Amino acid sequence: MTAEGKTISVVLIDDHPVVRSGIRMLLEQAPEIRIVGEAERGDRGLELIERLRPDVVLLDMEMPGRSGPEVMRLIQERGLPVKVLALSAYDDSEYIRSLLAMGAYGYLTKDEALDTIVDAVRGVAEGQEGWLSRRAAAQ
Amino acid sequence: VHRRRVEQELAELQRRLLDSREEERAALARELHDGPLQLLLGAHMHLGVLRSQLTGEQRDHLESILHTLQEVSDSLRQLTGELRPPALSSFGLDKAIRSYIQSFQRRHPHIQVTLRLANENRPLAHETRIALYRIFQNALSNVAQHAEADQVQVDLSFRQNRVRLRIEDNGRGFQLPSSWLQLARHGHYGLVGSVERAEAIGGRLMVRSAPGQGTAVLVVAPLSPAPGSAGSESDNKRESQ
Amino acid sequence: VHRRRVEQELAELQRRLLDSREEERAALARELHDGPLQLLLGAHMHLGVLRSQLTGEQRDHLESILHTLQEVSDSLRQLTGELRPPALSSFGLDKAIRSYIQSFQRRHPHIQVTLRLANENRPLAHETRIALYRIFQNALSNVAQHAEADQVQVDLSFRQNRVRLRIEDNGRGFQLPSSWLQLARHGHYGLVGSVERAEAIGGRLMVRSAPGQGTAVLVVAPLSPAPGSAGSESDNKRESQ
Ligand SMILES: Nc1ncnc2c1ncn2[C@@H]1O[C@H](COP(=O)(O)OP(=O)(O)OP(=O)(O)O)[C@@H](O)[C@H]1O
Ligand SMILES: Nc1ncnc2c1ncn2[C@@H]1O[C@H](COP(=O)(O)OP(=O)(O)OP(=O)(O)O)[C@@H](O)[C@H]1O
Ligand SMILES: [K+]
Ligand SMILES: [Mg+2]
Ligand SMILES: [Mg+2]
Ligand SMILES: [Mg+2]
Repeated sequence: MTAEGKTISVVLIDDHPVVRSGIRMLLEQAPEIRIVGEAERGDRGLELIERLRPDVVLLDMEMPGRSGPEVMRLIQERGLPVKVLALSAYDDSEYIRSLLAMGAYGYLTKDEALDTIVDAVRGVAEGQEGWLSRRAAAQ
Repeated sequence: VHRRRVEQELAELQRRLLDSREEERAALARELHDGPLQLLLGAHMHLGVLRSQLTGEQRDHLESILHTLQEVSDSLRQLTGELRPPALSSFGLDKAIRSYIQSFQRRHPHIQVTLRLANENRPLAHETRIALYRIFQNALSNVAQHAEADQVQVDLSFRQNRVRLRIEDNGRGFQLPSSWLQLARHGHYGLVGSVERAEAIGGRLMVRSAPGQGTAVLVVAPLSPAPGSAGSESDNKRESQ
Repeated sequence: VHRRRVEQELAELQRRLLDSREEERAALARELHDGPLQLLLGAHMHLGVLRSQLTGEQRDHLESILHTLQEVSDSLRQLTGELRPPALSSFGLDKAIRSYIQSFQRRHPHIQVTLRLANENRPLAHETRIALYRIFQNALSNVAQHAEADQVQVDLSFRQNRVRLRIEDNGRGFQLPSSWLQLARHGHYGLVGSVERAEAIGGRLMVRSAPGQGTAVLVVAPLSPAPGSAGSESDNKRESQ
């Protein structure tokens, strides 16, 4: 629960099952965070966002079919009121910058997610922008 | 006319084989990224959960293992990024060049790289983007390896439906070989490969250098290769230096 | 005469560029092997020690993480193996072929591969070995991908200072294209690349196939490429089928 006792609902979009289960376990440690939906492809993820209206989306950047940046663009185009936290295996600086410019609230590289992901999800849910992992911030 | 057609077909084949090399790199990058790298990152997260349950020495031990795994994913990430620069297809040549310069600067803090980008940004064909990016990468690594320069200027601009990319350093320069084959015979493939790439996108590569005079590599190419053809176009010659 | 020299130079350049492609693969294999793979093995050992100190659920959790990491190193090892031009000693092509067939059999137990080796064994030039090995690899992966065959016959033999390698399957076959360029235009690079490799070592590649008739790939090449030249030699034509 947040200070007001509110749950943070999260949709997780990542094509890789081991990554999804890792993130799930990391987030399960925080009692107020709830993963309400999981998708392994961008299209299905967009459906879930439209249907479930989660507070936060954890969005993988590299997926077959629609890539993370494409999903990000569609979220903006459709005006979906969700806060996007981008997740990626890459820490390419321009990639990160471009994603934030597209309206992402944060960008975490996956191996640093274990230290920051819970805080980042909480922060982003409260509307804080520019959540970057140490590595991404160093760019 | 027949001979000309044969030549054109050969040139196209050449271009497609270069594509296939780039294809192989991309496929390898995908394989590394989607297989080992994701598995590793997943395992890393699971270990993070386990760590939070441990205390004392065991926790410290796991901490240092996590560190090692971090190094593994760093090196896989770097390899993957070299094989298929992530920004290139999603965000364009200028972004990819900028990123590369940043990481180049970290590795070579004593070389000052200045980037001058065109105001306008014109859409480039995928093959053209890749070719220019590889030529650029190759020129910069030549600067690091051979030039003993402390300044590099990179220019990306557009002119009359052509893209121009120029990399110039203030280093020691070198005696230009009488033919590219000379270089290949001695095991130097970088510049030869760049010439080939430039031609494969219907463009042209020019190198200006002399001992003590620095080096400039210039590539000029159409925004997208003319379909079916792959030779350098004759009006490129105007740009020769 | 002048035109012939230009052609020869082009062919040599072509060959050297293929070498550089093989070089790039080898460098990548080395990097994967010496960096990530070694680090990973170290981490794995440390985690093994940690596991022995844990009990219950934590131990099970770590067990499954170790499993994932094992998958990571397996896939890295496999990639490395595919990239590395096999450690082919000058007599070693047959060994490399044999061990590739073994791993192919494990992956495709329903395809029976028979290997027939020459009695005599002649030393081959390094480039020739690599080229033949890649052509062979490519032919086998075509069998797995396209042929729906249940039998493959691989023959390696020597005749009058030439090496012959033949890969024949009893699968569905296909309509041969009117030119290799047709294939490349449609994104198929395997056979085109094999033709190129064969020519680069002064040899020749022939494919026989027809729908319902299986497929045979035959390469014939000199034991070592004639220095400086790289076209197919005219007396290869005798071997055409
Ligand atoms: N910017 C430069 N400054 C000085 N010398 C250069 C520069 N670029 C190239 N050269 C010279 O030209 C040669 C050929 O360069 P090229 O990139 O073709 O091959 P290489 O760098 O030696 O090897 P490879 O690129 O295949 O690893 C170099 O060996 C070097 O002597
Ligand atoms: N052994 C075979 N049996 C049946 N069809 C084959 C065989 N080998 C090749 N082919 C046919 O020839 C085509 C071209 O093969 P090639 O190896 O050049 O390209 P590919 O296998 O389609 O793609 P790539 O090798 O680039 O991944 C194949 O798509 C297939 O239709
Ligand atoms: K993923
Ligand atoms: Mg992914
Ligand atoms: Mg070089
Ligand atoms: Mg194939």
